[in-house]
Formats: sequence, structure tokens, C-alpha cells
Amino acid sequence: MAKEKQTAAVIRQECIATDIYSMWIETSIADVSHPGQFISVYPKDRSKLLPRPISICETAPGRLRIVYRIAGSGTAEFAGYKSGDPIEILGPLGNGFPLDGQDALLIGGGIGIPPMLSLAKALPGKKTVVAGYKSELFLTEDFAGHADLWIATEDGSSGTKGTVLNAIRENHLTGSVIYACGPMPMLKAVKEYAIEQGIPAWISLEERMACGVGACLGCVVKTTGKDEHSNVNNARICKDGPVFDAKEVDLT
Amino acid sequence: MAKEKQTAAVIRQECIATDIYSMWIETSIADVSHPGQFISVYPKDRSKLLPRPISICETAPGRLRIVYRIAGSGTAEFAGYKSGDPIEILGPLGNGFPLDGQDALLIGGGIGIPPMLSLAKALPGKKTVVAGYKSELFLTEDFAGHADLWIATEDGSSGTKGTVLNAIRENHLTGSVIYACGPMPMLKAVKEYAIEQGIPAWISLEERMACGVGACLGCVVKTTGKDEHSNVNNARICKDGPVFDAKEVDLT
Amino acid sequence: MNTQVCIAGIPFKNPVMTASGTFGSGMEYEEFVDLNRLGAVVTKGVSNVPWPGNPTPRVAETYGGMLNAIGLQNPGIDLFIKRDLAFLKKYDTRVIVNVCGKSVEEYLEVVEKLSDQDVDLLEINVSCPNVKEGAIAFGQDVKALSAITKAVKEKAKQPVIMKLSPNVTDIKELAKAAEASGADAVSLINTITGMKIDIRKRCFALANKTGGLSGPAIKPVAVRMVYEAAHAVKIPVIGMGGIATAEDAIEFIMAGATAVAVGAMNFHDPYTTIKVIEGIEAFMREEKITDLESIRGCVN
Amino acid sequence: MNTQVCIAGIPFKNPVMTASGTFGSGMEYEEFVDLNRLGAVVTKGVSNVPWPGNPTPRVAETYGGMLNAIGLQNPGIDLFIKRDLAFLKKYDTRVIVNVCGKSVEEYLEVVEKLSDQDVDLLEINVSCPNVKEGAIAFGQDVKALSAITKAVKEKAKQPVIMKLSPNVTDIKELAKAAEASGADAVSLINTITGMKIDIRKRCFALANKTGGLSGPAIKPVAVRMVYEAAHAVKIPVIGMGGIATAEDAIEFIMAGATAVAVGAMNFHDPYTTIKVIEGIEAFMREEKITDLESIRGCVN
Repeated sequence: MAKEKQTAAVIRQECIATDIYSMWIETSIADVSHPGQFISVYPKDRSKLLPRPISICETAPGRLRIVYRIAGSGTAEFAGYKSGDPIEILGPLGNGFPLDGQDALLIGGGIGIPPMLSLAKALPGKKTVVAGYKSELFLTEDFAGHADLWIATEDGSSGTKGTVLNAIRENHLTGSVIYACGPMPMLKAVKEYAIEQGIPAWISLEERMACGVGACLGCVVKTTGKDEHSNVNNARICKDGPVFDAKEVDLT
Repeated sequence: MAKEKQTAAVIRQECIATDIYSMWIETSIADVSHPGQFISVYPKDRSKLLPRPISICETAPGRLRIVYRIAGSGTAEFAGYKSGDPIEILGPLGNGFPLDGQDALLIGGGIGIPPMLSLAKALPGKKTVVAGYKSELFLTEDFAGHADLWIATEDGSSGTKGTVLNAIRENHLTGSVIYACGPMPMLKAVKEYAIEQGIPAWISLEERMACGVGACLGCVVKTTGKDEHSNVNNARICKDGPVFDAKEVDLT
Repeated sequence: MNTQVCIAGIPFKNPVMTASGTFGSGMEYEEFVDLNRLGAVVTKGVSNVPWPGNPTPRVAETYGGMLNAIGLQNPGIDLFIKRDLAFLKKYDTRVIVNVCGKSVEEYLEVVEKLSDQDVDLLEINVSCPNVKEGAIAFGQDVKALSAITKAVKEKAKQPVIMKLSPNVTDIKELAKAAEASGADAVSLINTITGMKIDIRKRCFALANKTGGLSGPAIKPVAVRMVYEAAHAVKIPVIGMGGIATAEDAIEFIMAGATAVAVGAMNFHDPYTTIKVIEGIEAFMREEKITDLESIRGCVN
Repeated sequence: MNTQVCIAGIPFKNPVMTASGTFGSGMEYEEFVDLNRLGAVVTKGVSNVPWPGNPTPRVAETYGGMLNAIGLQNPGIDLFIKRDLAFLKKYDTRVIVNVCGKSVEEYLEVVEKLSDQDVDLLEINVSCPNVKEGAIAFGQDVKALSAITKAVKEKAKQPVIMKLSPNVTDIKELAKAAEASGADAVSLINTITGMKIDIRKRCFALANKTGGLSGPAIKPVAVRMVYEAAHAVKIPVIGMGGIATAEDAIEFIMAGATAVAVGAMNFHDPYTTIKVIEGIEAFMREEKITDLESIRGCVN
């Protein structure tokens, strides 16, 4: 799993929902990556020097897929890439999800849904995916054959009206382990729910990053225990994470 | 002759000598420009904010041609443009050559040769062009039918070995007015020659520029008389020039 | 929608000005910009007599910015009044004249000659890094800044803006000194002193060796200093330093600036001022802001 | 070809170091960079006890640069010695430990604990803009800088580099004070204090409000200050600030730097240090330079 910065090639890209893009990239990083890991993508715009961390949605031999939202002019640049265009990436980064879960409940919110796809494909046994959207759906068909999919939308246009937690409760969904990725309010609610239900939960965090490899200490999260690296209850999301045992991180 | 900054389109581009590129651009600026004027070309690389001033080589209705040398990463970027690519330009800039000369001697050195082409095409009567190169020739065929062409090369591989002045003396070239563009040592020699021969001379200067329109006072040249704008014997090359009466500028 | 701002009792139709030295007196930009739409034209610095400025090269490109060492070349106050002020009179915009000098007396001579002129405010340049005497020396020392501010205020018939240098340890002290000495406003930042070396030719990129760094590269420093100054004084702060877009301008306003100025980016895009003005209006519509004043200094 | 440089009598195989805080202790970069090829690893700042640093967000992107307000998070000197220095011992490179503290006593505690360690030089961080006490306060005042330099020199068993802040009116005064107080070298520049505001969310981009600006955007300021410092003192100057390429490194050397450090660009490209080393060698070949020393300070 040696990390590498490389100029890879875009295989194809499509817009799969408003401001949401799916891009397949030809890269050797695909073959050494693990569900829940991410790559750093570097804009070509030379006024922007920091990479954008983007989670790996799924992989195939020699290629990986990212699904990301346009959040600024850096990701807007990526959205303009065409087949054959070069793309600067560094990866694979982070620890990824532990894959020993059975009867897993996978919870994704918005742009936290994509990493759940590779996880759903990699986990053994029964898998239930709960995906939360504002309104417009994406990636729903990709889960077919890999997991049971339940949907929540804020406006109620599909599935349960409300949050992923509403969908879980309404449909009496459960599992023996939870995996979650999404916005902080969702992660807080998932953590609370997991504790309440006594289910172990792995959550994937995000934060502004600079180096992406654990050197700059830009993207830390408070931890309940003193982690070995920082010696001060500050784990690095890019290196020690992005996946943490929900009990071990302080989300307040 | 209103100046405009616009996104124009590259019609075609070719490399015509080592590091020398010829680019035709589709732009309305072509129709209001004058021989000896220049355009500012803006790199897309957002780390580079200042334009590159490039003289107009020739024009046709709705299109103009620039011939430039790769001098750094900004011009290297331009050299990569393909047919149909957008190009950011501002122009037409500067005053251009006066066109009332008869029996004109046009002297170009290196990348100062291109503006001589539009001048040769625009001037009435007999025209003699003297073009000085290091070794490799370019644009020589373009002058056919517009002027008699004499060549000087530093290594003697074509024409007179030495400078444009060597070629002028060796071939007893003369004229009733001189127009010149090229490196400073050449311009100094031309000015000296013109004074010695009592021939009026118009020379085109270059200097590091920022605004290109006469506001920043970055690109001044010392003048022998107090010019009206600066009130301090400092003419603006981008606005009051780039073409000056050789007698009126101090090239020391 | 109200984009009007007020400095020293004088209303400006909008907060967008030109930074001194980047727009001449507007003559070279009138083909690109309707000067009537600007909040104000701030002229290039003018001194008591014509100044020749520095040798060339005077400008150099840097990463995300540029260095300049023009050295305050200007035609002197007499020609300036006759030509530049006469030109600006044609336009419905505020006129702020930037004043420079090598001694207090030289500044005062210009200030006096402007006293009966159609000028809305004076901006006193005590922060140009590119001339040997005067200028920045007044802007890096609290005592010198106080003295020149008081002297100018005594003579000036127009409100006085002191233009501050970022090349200081503590901008708050300088802003407070200007305020305490009677300045009606402060403007900042002037350029940050920088240097570029041509490693192939083994020489300085600028004939003056050093120059003033401007452009988007320095914006974070400018925003920080505007924020610090705006929290240190009660007089208005005019913010500048790398403004390229309306978003940049709003960043300065949220940091506490009453008005803003577009500088080096005029060279990159002569339409920048107008784009910033239109962009501020668009932002206000999107964010349902009826009065620009309501977001000034809102982040603190 | 000789790329060796010498600081305080200690030879370095080449002049390329890592800037403190941008490279950890090298552990995170060893998969990208053969640490044996570096002139030196300069570690992230270490204090007497573990420091938690600032809340997040701690980093923000700016035009051609970045802001950081990590706040000197570090595991404390004891774990640092046990883990980080043990790690670095495996490599054939110089080790420079960056030392931080909130009081002279805290600095001295770290210096003493390092006295019997396998460390080549100490770099005393008196210029971090992101912690409330100590740090930059020592680096913006001649008296405070002199006092801490003397105190450290008295205790230190290794040569001492004072890392200077650019957030000062006159870098020459600070460099001279460090030299007069016994410093073996100075390194500069640390980051320039900056700020970024998120105008949509109406909040600071950094939890700490301000942060330190680094990256190519600030290179002209860094080159100028290195030039000024190198001409003000006789001790070696280690230059840094926005170095992205070998050309940048050579620019600092021609300005007078004995060695250089790669900082924020490690984040943009983890191979930057090696590319700079190889690029310097290529430049020397092209320009027929046999000894790097021959071009140091050649532009003046």
C-alpha cells in the first residue's frame, strides 16, 4: 500500500446529479487501495496548491472511481476533465474501513454515500445500506446486488422523509456493526444511535487538509483516548483516519 | 482603434523555427490595428497575472498573426495552444509605425523581424528588408512580393555573416527612411547608422510591461525632450511607443 | 439595494475605488471603464515638482502577484492640476488625490496647491517602498507618522486619508497614531517590500533591487491588517491588497473595511473595477443584503 | 561538483533542508523521499510538554499559498526523543530540531533535554504566529530576541539557529541582534500573519482567526528579507519561503543564503525536496558551477 503521487488518466466522467460527478481514473493506486480510503486530487490551476481529498467510490483492476460534488473552483476544474485528460493524484490515503463486519448497516449522507459502495462490495454477508439525500438521488442503482438499499430524502421526494435515522427507525433497520460517512450532524446522530443500540460503529470523518499524509497536523480530530502519535488526544484524520471507532472520537 | 480585452480563438499555430511559433488568431482587433502595434496576451496559468506583449506580424480581415519566441513558461503555454483554443488578448496597443515612408529600409533582428512583415505589406513604394538571425531563418518567404530581402546571420550560415549593419554595408543598402525592431544593441547601432547617414529612423522598443495601456508607468524610456505626458523625459513604451523617432529616445 | 458608503461625511455611490498608482488618473482606463460607475478614482501619487522615478526594469511578475518599483514618477502638482484634475472633473465620481513627498514641507506644498481644487479627499502616501527619501520612512514609525498627519491636517482643506505600509511589526499602532493625529481615514495595505532575482543573468529583476509586492498573493496579509486596523480605530478603513473579484472585496468589507480599492488586478483585466461593483450587487441580491453597511465588520 | 555547505562548522551534503512543521520528523515522507539525500531534516517544533495545538480548521488555501494555524501541536520532548530522534538516527542526514516554548524557561528545558542527544543543530522558533504566548513575541522585539538567544546559547550543546519572523519592520535589526547575542545562524522567513474569511458562512476560514501565510505567494518577501539579513550579518542565513523549484532555491542562494528549506510545497508535491536537489545539480552542470559557494550572494 505504498503511497504515490502520479499523473493518472481520466477514463470517463459523467454528471450523475446536480453538481455531482462520477469519474473513472486509470491508476495503479486502484490495485492497492481499500474501501474507505481516499485520494488527494490536485487542481491544475496553479493558484491552488493544496489537494482536494476525495473518497474512493469503487475500484476495478487498474482503475478507480470517484464520485464528488462541486464545492468550489477546484472541484469545478475536475468536473471539466474529459476522457484521456491527465489528473494529478496521490494515494491511497488513510486507513479505510475494517472489513470484518457481518450483517452490516452502512449509512451514507450526501457525498458520504460513494465510499459505501466499495464497502458494500467488499463486506461479506448481509448488508443494509441507508442513503440520505436532500432530494435528488444518485448511485442508487449501483448498490443493486450488493446490498439492500433504503433511502431518506429531506423533502420526502423518495423513501423516508427526513434523515437516515428516520429511515432506520421507520423501517426497523439494524445490524451488528455500523459504517457511516456523511455530514457532521448525521455522524453525531449515528454515533448517538449506535451507543443507544449498543452497536459498534465506524465513522469516516472529513476536515480541511493540507499534506494528506499526516505530516502537517492540519486535519485533526479530538480523541477520547491519548493516541500514540500525537500524545495529546488529537488523531490525524488523513493518516490515523479517516475511519474511526465512533466511541474514540469527540464530535462535539 | 478602441482597445478591448477579449477572448479570441486560435485559428492555427505552427512552430516555424526552434522555439519560434506562428499563430493566427481570429479577432476583431485585427481590423483596427496598424503595423507596429502589439497585443497583450494573458497566460491561462493563474500564477501569472501579467500579459505578454507580442507584436502583430500581419493581419487579414478578422484575423491577425503573431510570431513569437518561447522566452519562459508564459510563452511556452501559448505555444501549446491548438486550433480552436481560446486565447485572452488585449489590443491593439501602442502607436505603430508612421506609414508615409518612401524607399524604406526595414531592419529586423530576431524576434523583431515579425512586425516588419505587416509594415512591408503596408508601406507604399520600394522597400528593402534586412533581417538578422543567429543562424536559423524564419519568415523569409513571407516577405516575397512585398520587399527585397537581405539576410544577416551571426554564424554566416545564410547571407552576410554578422549583423544587420554588416549586411547593409556589404550590400550598399540604403533608403530614405529606416524602420527597425530588434534587440537593444541592434537598435543602438541602427540609431548611430541613421544619424551618420542623415536618414530619419523609427525604432520599436520593448521593456517589461504590466498594464500595457500607459497607466502603470512600468515601461518607460528616457527621451531627449520633455514629453507632454510624463513632464520628466520618460515616454511610455506601451502607449507613447513602442515606435519612437530614434533621435528622441535615449538608448544609452 | 444600498451600496453607498460614507467617509468623513462624504458619500460614495459604492465602495469600489482604484488603488493609487494602478489607474493613472483614469485617462488610460476610460476606454474600458465608465469612470462614472466607480466609487472613487484615487490618482497616482503626485509631488510638488515632477519626479522621474526609477530606472527600468520597473516591474516583474511573481507567483500570483507582481513587483513594482516605479519610484513615484509623476508630472508634478502643477501639470497634474491643469490636466488630470481637469479630466476627472468631467466625471461623476469622487476624486481622491494621492500625495507624496520627500519631506513634510514637500507634502504640504502639494496639499496647499490642492486646497482650492475640486478634490474630495487627500490620500497621504507614507508607505511607498520604492523611493529613497521620505515616503515609507513616515509610515514605519509612530512618531513620524503622527507628525506628518498633524501637519497635513492643519493645512488640508479636504479630509485626509493616511495610506499605511504593511512593512511594520504592528499595524494597529500605526493606525491608532494616524487616528490620534487627526486622520479622517486610513487606507491599507500599500505594497509589501519584495525582491526577485534573475538567476540566469545573475541580476535583480528590478533596477531598484527591491520593489513592492501586490496582487492576489498578498491578499491574506491585507485582510489581516485591515481587520486589525478596523478593530483598533474608529475612523473608516479603506481596504486593498490583491482584490480581483467581488468576493475579495466583500472579504475586506466583512473584515471591517468601509471601502475597498482594486490595484494590480487592473493590469490583469482592465474591467476589474466594474466586475467587482457588479459582483457586489449580485452578492447582495443573492444574500438578501439591502445595505452594505449591515455586513461591514460582521466577522470578528 | 560540490554542493556541500557548512553551518557552524558542520558540513551538510547539500543545502536543501525541510522547513519546520512541513515535514513532521520525516516519518510521513520516507515513503516518498529518500531522507538520506536531504541536506537536513528540520523537525516540527517541540516543546517541554505535549501541546494540543489549535482547534480546526487549521489550514486554508489562498492564492498561490496557504494559511496554517496548527498552533505547534507536538507530542512533547520526551516522546519526541524516544520516537522521532530514534527514527532519524537511521538516516545519514543532518538533524535540526526546532524548539518552541511559551517562556525562556520552557525553551531551555527542551534545549537541555536535547543536550546529550544525537542532534546536529537546534533551531529556536521565536516566530510562530499561531500561539498566544511566547513564540512570535520573542521574534518581534530586539531585546526579547537578544535575551532568549543568549539564554539558549548558554545552555545549548549544539549550534543554535534563530528562526526569525517576517512580521517586523526591519529584519536587519533582528538578524543583527541574534548574531550579537551569539546565534550561530539565522533562518528565515517564518510565515507572514494572514487571514481568510468565508464570506458565505460569514466566519473566519481558520478557527484561530489568523494564520501563517506560506507558499510561492510569499517568495518575493522572503528573498528580500534573506538578502537584507545576509547583508546585515556574517553568520550563515538559511533561506525559506515559497521554494517550489531548484530555481527558487538558487534565487535564495544568490541572495545570500547558505542553505535553503522547502516548506509548504511539500504538501503540494511530496517529492519537492528531491526535485530541488536534483535541479540544483542540473543548474550547476548547465552553468558550469563547480562549487555552490561560488554563487552564494553573487547578486548584490
